[in-house]
This record gives sequence, structure tokens and C-alpha cells, in this order.
Amino acid sequence: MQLAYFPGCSAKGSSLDYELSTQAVMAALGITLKEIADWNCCGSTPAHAVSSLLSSALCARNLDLAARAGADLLATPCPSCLSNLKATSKRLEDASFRQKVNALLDAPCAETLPKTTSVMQAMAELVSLDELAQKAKLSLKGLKLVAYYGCLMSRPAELMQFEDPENPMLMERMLTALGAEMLDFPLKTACCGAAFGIPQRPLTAKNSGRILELAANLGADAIVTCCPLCQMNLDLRQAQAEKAMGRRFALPAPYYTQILGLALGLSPEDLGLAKLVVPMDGLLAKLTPKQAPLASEAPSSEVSE
Amino acid sequence: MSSDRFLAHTAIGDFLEGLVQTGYTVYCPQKEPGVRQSVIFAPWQKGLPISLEKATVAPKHLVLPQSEVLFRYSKHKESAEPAKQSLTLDANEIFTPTLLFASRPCDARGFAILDRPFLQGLFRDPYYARRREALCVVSLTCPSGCATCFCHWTGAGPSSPEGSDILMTEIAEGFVLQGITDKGKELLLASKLPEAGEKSQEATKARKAAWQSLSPVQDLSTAPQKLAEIFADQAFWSQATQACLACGACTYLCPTCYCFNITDESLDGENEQGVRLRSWDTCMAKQFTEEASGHNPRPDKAQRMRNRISHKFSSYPENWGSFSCSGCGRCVTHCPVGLDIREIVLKAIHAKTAQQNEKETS
Amino acid sequence: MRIGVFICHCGSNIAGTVDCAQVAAKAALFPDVVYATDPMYTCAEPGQAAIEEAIHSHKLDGVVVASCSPRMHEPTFRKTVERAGLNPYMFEMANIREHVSWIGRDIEANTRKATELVRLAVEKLRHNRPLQAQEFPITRRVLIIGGGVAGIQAALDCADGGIPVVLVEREATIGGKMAKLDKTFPTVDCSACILGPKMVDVAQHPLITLYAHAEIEAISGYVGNFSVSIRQRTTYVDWSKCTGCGTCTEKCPSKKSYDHFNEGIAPTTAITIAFPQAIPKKAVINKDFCRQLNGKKCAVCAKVCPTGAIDFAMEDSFVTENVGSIVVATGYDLMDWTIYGQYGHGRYPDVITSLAYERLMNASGPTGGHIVRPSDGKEPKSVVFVQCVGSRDPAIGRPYCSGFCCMYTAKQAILTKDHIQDSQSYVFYMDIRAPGKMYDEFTRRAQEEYGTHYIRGRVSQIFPDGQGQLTVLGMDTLLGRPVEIKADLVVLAVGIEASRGARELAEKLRISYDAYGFFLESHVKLKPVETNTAGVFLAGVCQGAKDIPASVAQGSAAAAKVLTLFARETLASNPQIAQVTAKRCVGCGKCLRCCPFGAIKSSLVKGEEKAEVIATMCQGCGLCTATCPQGAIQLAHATDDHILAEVNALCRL
Amino acid sequence: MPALANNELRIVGFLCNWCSYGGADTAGVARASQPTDLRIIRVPCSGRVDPLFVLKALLNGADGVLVSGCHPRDCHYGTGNFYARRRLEVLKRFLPILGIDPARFSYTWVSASEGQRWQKVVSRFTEEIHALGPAPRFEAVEPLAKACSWTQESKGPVSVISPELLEQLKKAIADKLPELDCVLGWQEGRDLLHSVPLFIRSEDDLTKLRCDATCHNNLVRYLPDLKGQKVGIIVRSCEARSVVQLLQEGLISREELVVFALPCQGLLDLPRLEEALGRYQRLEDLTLTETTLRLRVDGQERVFQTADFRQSRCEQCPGELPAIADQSFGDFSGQTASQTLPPELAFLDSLNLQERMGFWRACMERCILCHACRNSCPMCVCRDQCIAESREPHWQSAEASVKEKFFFQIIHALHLAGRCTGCGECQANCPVGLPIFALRAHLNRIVSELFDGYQAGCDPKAVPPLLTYSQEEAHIHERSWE
Repeated sequence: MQLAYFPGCSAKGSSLDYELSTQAVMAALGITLKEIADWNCCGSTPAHAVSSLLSSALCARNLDLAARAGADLLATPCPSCLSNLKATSKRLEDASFRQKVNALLDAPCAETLPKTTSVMQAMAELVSLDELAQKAKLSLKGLKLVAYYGCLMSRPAELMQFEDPENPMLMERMLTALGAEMLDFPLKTACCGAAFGIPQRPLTAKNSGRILELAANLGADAIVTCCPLCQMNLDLRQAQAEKAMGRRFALPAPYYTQILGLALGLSPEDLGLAKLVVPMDGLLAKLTPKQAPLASEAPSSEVSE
Repeated sequence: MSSDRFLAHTAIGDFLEGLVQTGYTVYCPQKEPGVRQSVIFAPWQKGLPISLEKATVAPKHLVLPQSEVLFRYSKHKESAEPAKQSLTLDANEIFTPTLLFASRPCDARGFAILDRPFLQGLFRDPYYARRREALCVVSLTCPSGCATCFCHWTGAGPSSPEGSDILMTEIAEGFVLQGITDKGKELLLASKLPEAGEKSQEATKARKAAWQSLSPVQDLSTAPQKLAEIFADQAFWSQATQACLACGACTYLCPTCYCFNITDESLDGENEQGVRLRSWDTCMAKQFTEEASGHNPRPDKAQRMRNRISHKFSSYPENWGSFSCSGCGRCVTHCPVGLDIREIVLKAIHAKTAQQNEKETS
Repeated sequence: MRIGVFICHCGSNIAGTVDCAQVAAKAALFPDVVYATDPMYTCAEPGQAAIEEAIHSHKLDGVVVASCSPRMHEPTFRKTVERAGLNPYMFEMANIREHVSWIGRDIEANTRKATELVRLAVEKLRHNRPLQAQEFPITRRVLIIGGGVAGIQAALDCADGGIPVVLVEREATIGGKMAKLDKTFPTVDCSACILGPKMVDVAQHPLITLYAHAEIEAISGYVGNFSVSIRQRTTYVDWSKCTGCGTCTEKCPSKKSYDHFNEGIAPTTAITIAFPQAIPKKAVINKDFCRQLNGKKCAVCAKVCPTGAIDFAMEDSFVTENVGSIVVATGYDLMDWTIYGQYGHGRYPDVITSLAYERLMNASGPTGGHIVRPSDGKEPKSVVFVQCVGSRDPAIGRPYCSGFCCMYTAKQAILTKDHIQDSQSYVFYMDIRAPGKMYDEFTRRAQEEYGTHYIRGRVSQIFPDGQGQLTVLGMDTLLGRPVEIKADLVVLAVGIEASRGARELAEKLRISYDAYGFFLESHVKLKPVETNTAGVFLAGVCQGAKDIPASVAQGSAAAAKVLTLFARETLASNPQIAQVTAKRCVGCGKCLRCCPFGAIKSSLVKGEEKAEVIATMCQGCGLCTATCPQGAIQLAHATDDHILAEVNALCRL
Repeated sequence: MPALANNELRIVGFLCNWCSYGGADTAGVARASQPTDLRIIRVPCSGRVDPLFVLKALLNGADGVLVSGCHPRDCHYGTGNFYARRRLEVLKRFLPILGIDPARFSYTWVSASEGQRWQKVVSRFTEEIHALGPAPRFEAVEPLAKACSWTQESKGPVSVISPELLEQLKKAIADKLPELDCVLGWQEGRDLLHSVPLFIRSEDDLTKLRCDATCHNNLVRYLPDLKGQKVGIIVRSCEARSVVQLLQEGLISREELVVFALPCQGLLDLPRLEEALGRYQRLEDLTLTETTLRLRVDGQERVFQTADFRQSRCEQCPGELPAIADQSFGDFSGQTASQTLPPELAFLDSLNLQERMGFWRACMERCILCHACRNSCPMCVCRDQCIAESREPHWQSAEASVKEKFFFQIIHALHLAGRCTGCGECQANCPVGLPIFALRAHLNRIVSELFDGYQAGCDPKAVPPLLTYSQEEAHIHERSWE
């Protein structure tokens, strides 16, 4: 299986561990990520704050590259990138807007552009929960986790088409399949404070703090993330959040791909676990080898492998 | 000096164009493609192709349009005094000189048949008269008979001049045009066409050949009397018309049917106004004789068919001394259910009258 | 014909953007118009008198009035011309206000349009013929659908006025929403204490027939003579035997049934009597929870019933009632607030609806009037009330205000303090809507006397904090900053919507409903109780949000309409019905097939099958006329010729 | 009255009294400003709107027509708008074949409470009509006559009935004849090529019976007039469908009817054959096989390929004989459904709107209003009461203008919507060869699209689709102005 892939800028910098774990997990699941050649910035926050047209043109170029590479579906791990890609696709439906964008590009954008999706949804589409469970080497049994999607993955709902915008359950389904106990987490789509971590640190600290506090109160072993910026706020800035809330959390905030990777038996190095600021040692210790399935349940595919 | 003129095949366009230049509206047979090819008399313009085939619809609309405005009426009043109004009538008086080119003798004979009631009866119809006066008929001798026509039964033939102003007969390279009426002769004399000279004899030969091609003639002379005798024979007429659909194809295609209806049609405008129309009507329709009370003296198609046939072969001859049928055969050709007027008339001639029947049974 | 035309100025309503004098001058030139004028107010007494006078002095035999919508004043002017001796149907209206002067500012275009609409009316009138109404007898009984407070009021007023009443209630008891309430605003008097006696009156009134646990299956007929089929939904209890003793409810072993009456705040038994004051006080088995009806051996109720009333084989039955008029009082339901993910989609037990809160406070409720949290039974000390949950929210397609939530929230805040002295209530609100008598004072009391903390702003999220409380995040728009409140209990003032099944019922009644399912009154201001279907009236919230006094008032108003209708022995039929020209009819029966009312029958005329219209059944829709290919059946005053005249008047100019 | 100022167009609205007229009132009360072009005609119900009113307006100069009623399920009269929806949708799809832009007509639903929606509807529709500009006038459009030509695509066989089969049929009829008033069949007409209806009342009549591909008359046309008599009729697939349709409409009685069914592969198109023959006096020695027609014309042997002269009606034949026959003769297995478009319809399809209108304009100049099309139609059951000629209702002026003639053709066609069994008699009998079957074939196509492949006359138990409704229409997507 092949999947056209748009990593996004943070994949090559701040969220290298997301990138590593995504690549590793997808490979383990038999999916080859085909990174589109010569991609550029998605036109995210800083760009579209200045010019939404230029921002869309940046995205259009990426979509065009993917289209020319023959992709009909393009996946990205980053919710923000996805949001921009989707918004641009939508805006390009308007002929006059497309004209303006084309004027900014070297060559007119391809007529038919690939659909876009999150790596998470693509994964769920390509690999069933049963298959996922079969491929797992370790069990997450005994882990209490909360899934945190951030505010962008599912909103705006019409655009993102990501589950119930207020209560997405995709990570819960995946991780439950691997044995984890997923706690109901009401703040799973709350705002972490996002890029305000720089201009308005207290705001982000408060927002992230509230999220971490609830997770801690619920007794979670970790808060599982899927957005590079959220992860940064919850992990790198956890100390700031602790200060704001006046208590200590020590709550690991790994990417869901890292947790999946662990269950699939991938090494901590492959998954970039060392990059996490709040260590996952306690959690790693709880992992147990998966019990061999009963003979009758043994799937034939596994035998043939 | 003979007015006979020669019109070469190649010169038809120029001849007609000359007539158009002198102010005639020229009607020619023109082929109309369709699911069934039809030939229609339509105004001719330079460059339009001309067909010399027999037209599908007889040219009677030139003297009796499918519908014509007899007059316009219009009521007028002032805003200040709306209860008081005046009425003005505005009769249609525009009649342009018209030339009918290449009609057939049976078509032309139709005009002669229409002329009698419209021009020679108690009332001279001014609308008809003005149109007829403005019309010049140039007929083309039929080269032969056809499967449905029967002009020779009705007292005419493929080169009968009756109703025509000019008779044209086709010969090798063109046509000989022969003036029949003064109007026709004058037109020919005024034309730039070469004199026919020797060619007139060729034309005479052609006409004779046409007559010789006809099927044997049937004697219809007893028809007026026989039809009068079987007028009340409902069984005869029912039997003869059971397939009839009571449409109007026969009457509207006919060169001699002239029944019409008169209606007022309002036109919308600021004030009240409208037109009085005369439009073709058909005796084959139930409404034709429907009275305001709802009573209808001819409720069945049998009675209506009886009317049509009796009018043509009995009552018209009684009044005017001639059949009101020119034998063009259009009603036979185009009847959806193939009713054949020839067959009905012949059957009538050979039918036993009620008295004869009585005698036989007693 | 001699037609008079009256172009109404309607003060400046029409004359402001239409040159009425010019329209009148043009109209004078139209065919058959012998008189045209432009009065100031045609519908006013002098205006009507002027029409009558003109009919006499100009010997008019037809009148056109160009003014407002015929839906407004056509009946008025028909009476006017009738007073002057004309047949009321020799009258036509041109709507040059709603359709012209009020929707465009271009005087030239408006004047032209008005002139053409007048021409249209004149051309139509020229085809009018005098029509005569027929008198037909009426059934002087009324059907009231819905036994909430509005329906109860309408039933009692009608019955007291001597009209037999058929009252149909979907639930097992009448009383509606009001029966669930603890206290009522602004007096804080006991709801059951004021409603209870009325419910008893219904039960005891000799002229009221009550069908509870029943629904309307089908309705046919027309004003004066409706035939109603009522589905008596099975209760599995023979009510003719049930004494309401309650033994069965005590012994029933299935104790986890959903308690609809108590809004699910506590489970109940499978066989229940809704509440002690229920009317009728009869038991009903909830099929979903009954062990016997779900294939398990039980039948405890049947064993303990002293009168042998339990009947597990019982099925729905049908009754037909003939009535002359119908009052619809079907009330409302709460919208499904669980669509709000930010309030937890219904996952958190301590986020409840205000109606459930009423049951928590109510002494006859499952907690005996003790306010406790559904999750752990503890007394809440911090209660947050959230207003406008599903009201005034265009994002979910509910832009309308539910009307009474502001008031009951104030009441609930007050009662919370009464019940739990050391509690603190918070109210998140958008605006406080308290326009009724003593209402604003009441909400002030909640704030000033009872210390309720009112916060103007919406709640963005409610979630459990993991430590037993709920975190309520919101915005204080007056202070312009976010607020975060820890709550023990959150009460949502959930918006109302039309009662479930309202649309289907409207379709049976052939009345209209708006985009939200509320029934449409005939005129927003002048006919708030009538519907567009003659003989069908509205009462209560089914027509739109209103509180108890307004519902009661509309119930009485509907009853007054019924009594007015029944003040006569007979009704005049609408003579604008279909007529057959037998001569043109070929007896193909296409009209019979299409007629929505079965008002056309086939009959033999001179041995031939012809259509015949049953005058009293025809409602004048004209479907038959549009169906008949030969134009043999023509709807009077909307004949082909009428409409053709109008089309021609517009198109051939 | 002055013509509309040049910036206004002629837009006619038909609004039901209860919902949409009220909605327009609501919009007015709310002072919701609207373009001034629209003129409203108040009707009791959208079901009252005969599609012919819309066409009358469009032909007489309206630039746009809008019909608005209560929302489906919300009809004041219960079901009126359900019927309207079907009829108006058929109308909308019918317009293009006449050369009228379907965008000039729209129908929608506006309730009495939806003032805003009404404002939106009026504004949008008026904008759309302005975008189209003034409508072309039928009487003023350039006639497109000479471009009218098409080639017959058909290559199918025509019917030949073997002498043995004919004898079988004659015997069966002879057996039944004593209990019947008459049996309808065909006989030779004025010559070998022309067959005409035969009313068999005696054994002697029976000897004249002929049943081959020259027998084009649809005998079902006579049945309603014979109501009350016991009649036998010989049918092929197309006549059988006409019988079924009349039974559905209750215009004939099954008990009075004995149906003798024959198989059929196709019929000869006599007008085109006549055209190929030219003027002749005598026809002799006709032999007809499925593929060739031989005959001697004025002494000369002529041979034609029957496939070149198959009737266009046979191109849409559903093939199968509806279950209506009392007695069947011969082998019906060769009858298969044909789905080819009739050539006249394919030709019209290939034209743009303007050309289509020009085409019909040219056709109507030839129409003489003889009504042979109508009177030969087995489904034209109004007979003498046709609204094209009545004075009350006064649908048509007696003026023989192209517009009035065209309107007559439209009446005929629309009255056949969902009822036309495709026998093609209308066109076959037109003296001036107007391709009016195309209008019916197009309507049949619309009805089939909208109502799950419905074909008139195939099922005796079916209800003609325009005489019924369904609450949810599977193939009608009402236009909304959301």
C-alpha cells in the first residue's frame, strides 16, 4: 500500500519524533509513505495571517505537486497543515479564486486535485482495528490513557470531516484495540493555547494546564496527542503549565504514533522517544508482551507471514 | 397576335423575379421536407427552389385564407368619463396583387367553383372578390393522371383552363404559356418572354398525351339525383362512414370546400379591442352545426359526411350546374383511414333507393 | 358589465410609493370600467360607504378594490358589496400593498405594476358570475387534541358552554408539562395545586369524553362535519376495571423502567401510574420493560390486581368520533440537547434539563422534593443554570426564543436557595426576557434577594473536573473575560420544539406549520387562534412559545371560536366549488381519481357516465379542473377562462 | 397600457392562496424589497395550475413563469401540490423540445411564514430571467425549414403474417363473430399498398381481412365510440398498449371486448414509401417479406428494402405484448424491445433551443389545423370537446396563426403525457408531414426518466403517473433557493 504524504515543516524540526514514529508505524503496518517531492510550507498561521491568497497559493502548489505525482489522496500528520490543505481545496472550487491563485503559480494548478486526509484517518481506513491488534507485539493492557485531539483536527466540522467534532473517538478505538483503557476525556478538543505560547505565555499555560490537570485528575498514565503544536505545549511547556496550576503533573504527552509503535514492538529509538521532555519510563514499564491468541483465533494471515 | 409565350426551364427564376418586381406576390409550390414530403404554395423569393409537383394543400387560401381579419373593433373612452365610450371599426382592406404559379388545372378549377357562391350569388363577398381580382392563376398541365385523382370524372381534365388565367404546358426545353383570360394574355404580352411560335403545337401534343394517359372515365351524371334520393338512407351513410375519424383533412385540403366560421377574438390592450375573424371550418366537425341551444341537427359523422358529399355532387350542382369537386383526389390521398369519395359517390349511384328496396321485399 | 374600481391609498402605505390617482385614471380606461376612484382608506367605514354609494349611483354590477392582500380584507369587501345588493362574488381584489407598495420604492415601476394588477382583477371580474352559498347542518361537538393546560382550558370552556367535548391525550394522564412542574412563576405557587382541580373537573364533566393514551389516526371531512379516527393505544390494563389502587406498581419486579413522567431522573416500574393526581388515575404497562411482555415469566401485576384488569393480549383499538370543530393543543417537547458536544452529549449525569430539575424539586417526584445530584445523591452546593440551550442558536438552526426559560430559571434559582440555604446559583444568560406582569420584578428578586449570580454570556464547555465536580467554562461578556465555575450540578434551560409528531398531525389536519413544526395561525396578529383550515383552532405552545397564562388565555380563545362557530345550526358552504358541464364531460373519471376530498362521484346523465360534484364536500382546490383534459369541470371563480383572462391580461400587453 | 419599461421583464407567478401567496404577503408586511417585474396570479392551489397556463404565458410573451405552492406534505388540500410537482416537473423537462429555455420556468414551495424565502425566490428568479433576457417570440423567430432533414437509422424488419396464421385468425374470429357486434381489423384500401380499417360484421366481411405491415391504423381509436357494444379487435403490441391505457382510464370495458393478438416486428412507413414511388396510376403484384417489398408500378417492377421504410414509432416499441389478449396467434418471441430514439427526436435533440423553436415555427406554417393528428389518436378521448376548439373555456383563438397552431400541438402533446402509447398515428396521418411524434416521444422519455421507466399501456393495473403521486419522488429534485 502506498500513500502520498505531506509531512509539514514541524516534521523536520520540532516534531521530528512525530515524523519518525509515523514513518515507523506506517512501515510496520505495510504502508509506504510517498513524500511528495519538493513540497513547501503549507501556508499555516504566519502566512495566512498576512495574506490568505498567498497562503492558499502555497497550499495549491503542494496539492498540484501531489496531483502531478498521480496521487488521488494526500495524507498529512499535522492538523494545521491538513486544515490549510482542505481550506485551499475548497476555495479553489471557485473559478475566480483559482484564477488568482494560478496567477501566483509558475503554471496553472491541476484541474483535479487529490483529496486530503489525516494520516490517522488514512491509517484507520487502510488497516482495520482487527489487523492492528493482530500486528501488535506488546499489549497496552493496564495503561490508562486519555486521547487529546486538539482544537484543529475536527474543526471546522464541515471542512475537516473528522468524526464528531466535539467528541472524536478514533484514537480511543485504536488504542482500545491494543488493550489500553481509554478514559472519557471531555477536554479532548479543547484549545491548548497554541501559538500563544510565545506572545501570551500565561494564556497557553492556563489552557494547557487545565487539560493536563483534568487528565491527571482522571488518573491517566499519559495524554496521547496528534498535533505537533499541542504536543509541544503539553510536553515542552508542561513545567509552565504546572506553575500556572500550582501543581505537578509529570504526565507524559506522547504522540499516538509513538504509543502505536510501542505496541507494534518498535524500538524507542525508532520512535524518537528520547525527544519527549516528560519521560515515559513509568509507562514503558507497564507494557506487557501480548498474550498469544488462542489457536482458533489465530488469523491465517499471520501464520503465512 | 397570339399571346402564347415560351418559358425555358432555365428562365423560370427570371420570369418570376420580373413579376415580383412589378409588384406581384408570387406563390410557387415549394417542397418541404418532413416525415412526409409535402409541397406547399408559399411566397417565392429570388433564389428559392421551385417544385413543379402537385401541391399537398390546394391554393384556396389565396382567396379564402385559413383565417382572415374581417375588421378590427376598438372601444375608446376618456378617464374623466369612463361610462361613455365610442366604438370604431376598421375593416381590412389590404389586398396585394398575387400570382399563383404552377398550380394544377384542378386547383384552378377550384377557384371557378368558389367564384359562383362568393361572386355570383345573392351576396357578393367583398373580401373574396378583392382577393380574387388581385389573383392571377398560372396553371400547369398535368402530364398524366395519378392513382387518386379523377378530374375527368367531374367534367374537366389535365389541361382544363377553367379558373386559370394562363395555362402552361411542359415541352422539351421548357413551357408554353397560353393566355386564357384577358388578364393572363395581358400579362404575357407585357412580359419579355419569347413568343412560343411553333412550340404551341408541341404543347397541344403534350396536352393530348396527358388526356390519353387517363384511366377510363366514370359517368357521374346521375349523382345529383341519386344522392337526393338516398338522402334519408341512414344505413347507407353509416356504412359508408364507419371508419371516418371526423377530422377535417379532406375539407381543408380541398380546393372547393369553402365553409367558414366567424368569431370575435378579443385582443388585449389598454382599451377593449378585438378582431372579427373568418376562419376555415369543416362540416366534418360536430361543432359545425351545433346550435347555441346545444341541439345539433347533424350529431353523427354519417350525417356530416352525407352533407359533404351531397353538397359536392348534389346540392351545389343543383344551384350552379356543376359539381363542386374538381377531382384533385387530395381527400382520397390524405384521408387517415382511406375513405374514398369516388367509391362513396359510385356506391350512391348504384345504391338501391328505399322505394326500390321496398318493391323488392314486397 | 359595469365595473367600479377603487384604488386605496391606505394612508401613505400605498400612496407613498404608488401614484394611486394615476392608477385610477388608467383603470377608468379598462374594459367595462365605468367608475374609478382612489379613496384614502377604502376599508374604513366611510370608504365602504363610498363603495355602496357608487354601486347605487353608477349602477355597478361588479367592484374591484385595489388595496391590501385579499387574505386580509376580501371578506370585508364582499360584505360591503353584498350590502349594496350585489352578489358578494361579483368582487375582485388587487393586492397593491403587500405585493407592490411595501416591497419596492420605485414609484414609476410600482404604479405600472399596480395598474397591471388592477387590470388583472378587472379581467378576472369580467368572467365572474354570481355564486350562491348553500346551507348545511353541522355536528356540534368539538375535538380537542392535547390535554395540557391549554387543551384542558379549552375543553372546560367548551363543555361549560354546552358543547360536548372529545379530548384526546397521547400520554396516560392529562396535565401536560404543567403537571410536571413544581412551582410556577412569578407567584411561586404550587403547580399541582392550581392545575389539579381543573384536571378533576375534566374527569367529572358530563360533556367531556376523555381518551388518554390515545392518538389521532386519521381525520376526514371539513368544517362542521369532521370524522376523526382515534387510536386507543394499548395499555395492557383494562381501564374499565382498573381502580388506580397502585398495588401492581408496588409489586412489579421490573424496577428499571425509564420514567418518562419524571424525565428519567430515577427508574420506575414497568407498570406505572404517572403520578398520584393523574387523570385518569389508571395503570399502564411499559411494554419495553415488562418481563411478561418480553417473553419472561412474570405476570405479578395480574396476580395482585384485585379487579383482574391486566390484559397482556390487549391491542390498539380504534374509535371514530364525529365533530364539527377541532382545537389543537399539542404543546411542545424539549429539543434534543445532547447534540451539544460541548455540554457533553449527555454523558455527564449531573448535567440535566430544567424539566428534570422540576421533578427533582417536586415533592411528588422520586426524591420527594430533595434536590440531589443524580450521580451520587449528594446535595449540590453550586448550581449553574445555562440559558438558551437550543434557543436563539442559528448555528443549529434554532433561531427562535423559547419564551419562558428566563422566568422559570429565575424561579428555579430561587427555589434552589429555598431548598439548600448554603447553595450558590449561577445563571449564564444571553438576555433576560421578562416582559410579563410581575416578571421583571421576579428575576430581580432572584438576583437581589436570593443572591443568584447572573453572568451574561454563553457557556463554551462543561466537563467533569475528575474530582467530582463539573467545570463550567464560559464568557462574561459584560466584563469581557472568560469565567470558570466549579459546579455540582448544571441545569440546562433546553429550548422547546414542536411536540413530536406535530408535522404529521398538521398534515392530517391540513393545517400549515412553520420551519420548526409550530402550527401556523391564520393571521399573525388578527387571527392568532384560527388556522387556514376552517373549523380548526390552535391553543397553547403548539402555535409558538408561550407561558401558562398565555396558554390558558389561548385555550379560552379557541373555545370562544368554537362556541361562535356553533352558535348557528348550519353553516354556509363556500360556493367557489367545482362545477361540471355535463355536455363536455366524457366520463373518464380522472377528476374522481385525483380529488383529495372524494367530492366527485360518477352519475348517469341520459345513460352516460358523467362526473358530479358533491357540493358540500368540495373544498375548491381546483385539482380536478387542472386534471380534466376537456375542461368539463370548472372551479367557480378560478375557471380556465378566469385564469386565461389573467394570463392574457399580463402577457398580451 | 404601456409596454414594460425596458429594464423590466414580463414575469408571471402562479401562487397558491394558502401558502405562497401568504408568503408573499408576509414578505410584504416585512417590507422585504423585491424586484418589481413579477406579477402574481392567485390560484387556490398549485394543483390548480394546469401546465398549459404556463405555456400559454410563455408563448404569449412572458419572459419567465414561476409557480409556487405549499411545501410537499403541507398542502392545504392535502395532495394538490403532489400532483403539481409531477405535472410541473414534466412540463419543465418538456419545454426544451419546444425550443423554450427551461430556465424560464420554475416551480418551488414557499410557506405562508416564509417571507424571507419568498423574497429570495423572487429576487433569484428575476435575476435569472434578466440573465436570460427577453424571451424570443415564437411568431418572430426565424423559421428553420430547410435544415430539417434526417436519415432513418432503423434497420429492423417489418411484420409479415403468413397465410396459415391469417387463416387461423379468421377461423377464430368466425367462431366468435356470432356473439359480437363487430370485429375490428384491416382490409385493402384504394390500392395494394394502402390498407384501411375493416369492420367485420359478417363472414363475407371476414374474407377481406388483411393484417400485414401496411396496416397502420390504430383500431383502438374506435373502441370508446363503440362502448355498449360487444366488440372484437385485432391488436399488435402498440394497439394492445392503447387498449390497456383506455382500460386504465375506464373508457372502455374489458367485458365488452375480445382481443385477438398478433405478433409484430414493425410497420411500413407509407408516406415515405409514397414519396419514393412518386406519382403513379397503378399498383400490381405486391409481395412483402420481412426484408423486401416488391411491386409493379405502372407496369415497372420496383423493389424496396423494408428496413429503409420502417415506421419511426417502431423504434421505441417496448416489444412485449401486455397481458391483455384473449386469443394469441403466431410466435411473439421475435418481438424485442427497441430503444433507439425515433429519428425525428434524435434530430431535434441535435438542435439548439433557438433552432428548435425555428424548426417548429416553420412546421406550424404548414399546419392546416385539420386535426387528423388528434382525431386519429386513440388517447384523444375528449373527441368533440377538445379545448383547442371550445369557446368556453376559451383556450385558443380561431386565428390560424403559427402561435395558435403551435399551442394546439402543445395541448395535444401535454394531454398525452404519461398516456401516449406511442402508436405514432398522429404523425403518420399528418397530411403535411409534421414530425409531431417527436413531442410525444420526448414526453415518453421524460415520463420514463421520472417514473422508473414507466411506459404507458404496459400494465393494465398501473395508474397513469400524472394521475397519481408519491409523497417522496425518487427522481424529482425540486429546485430550492436555499
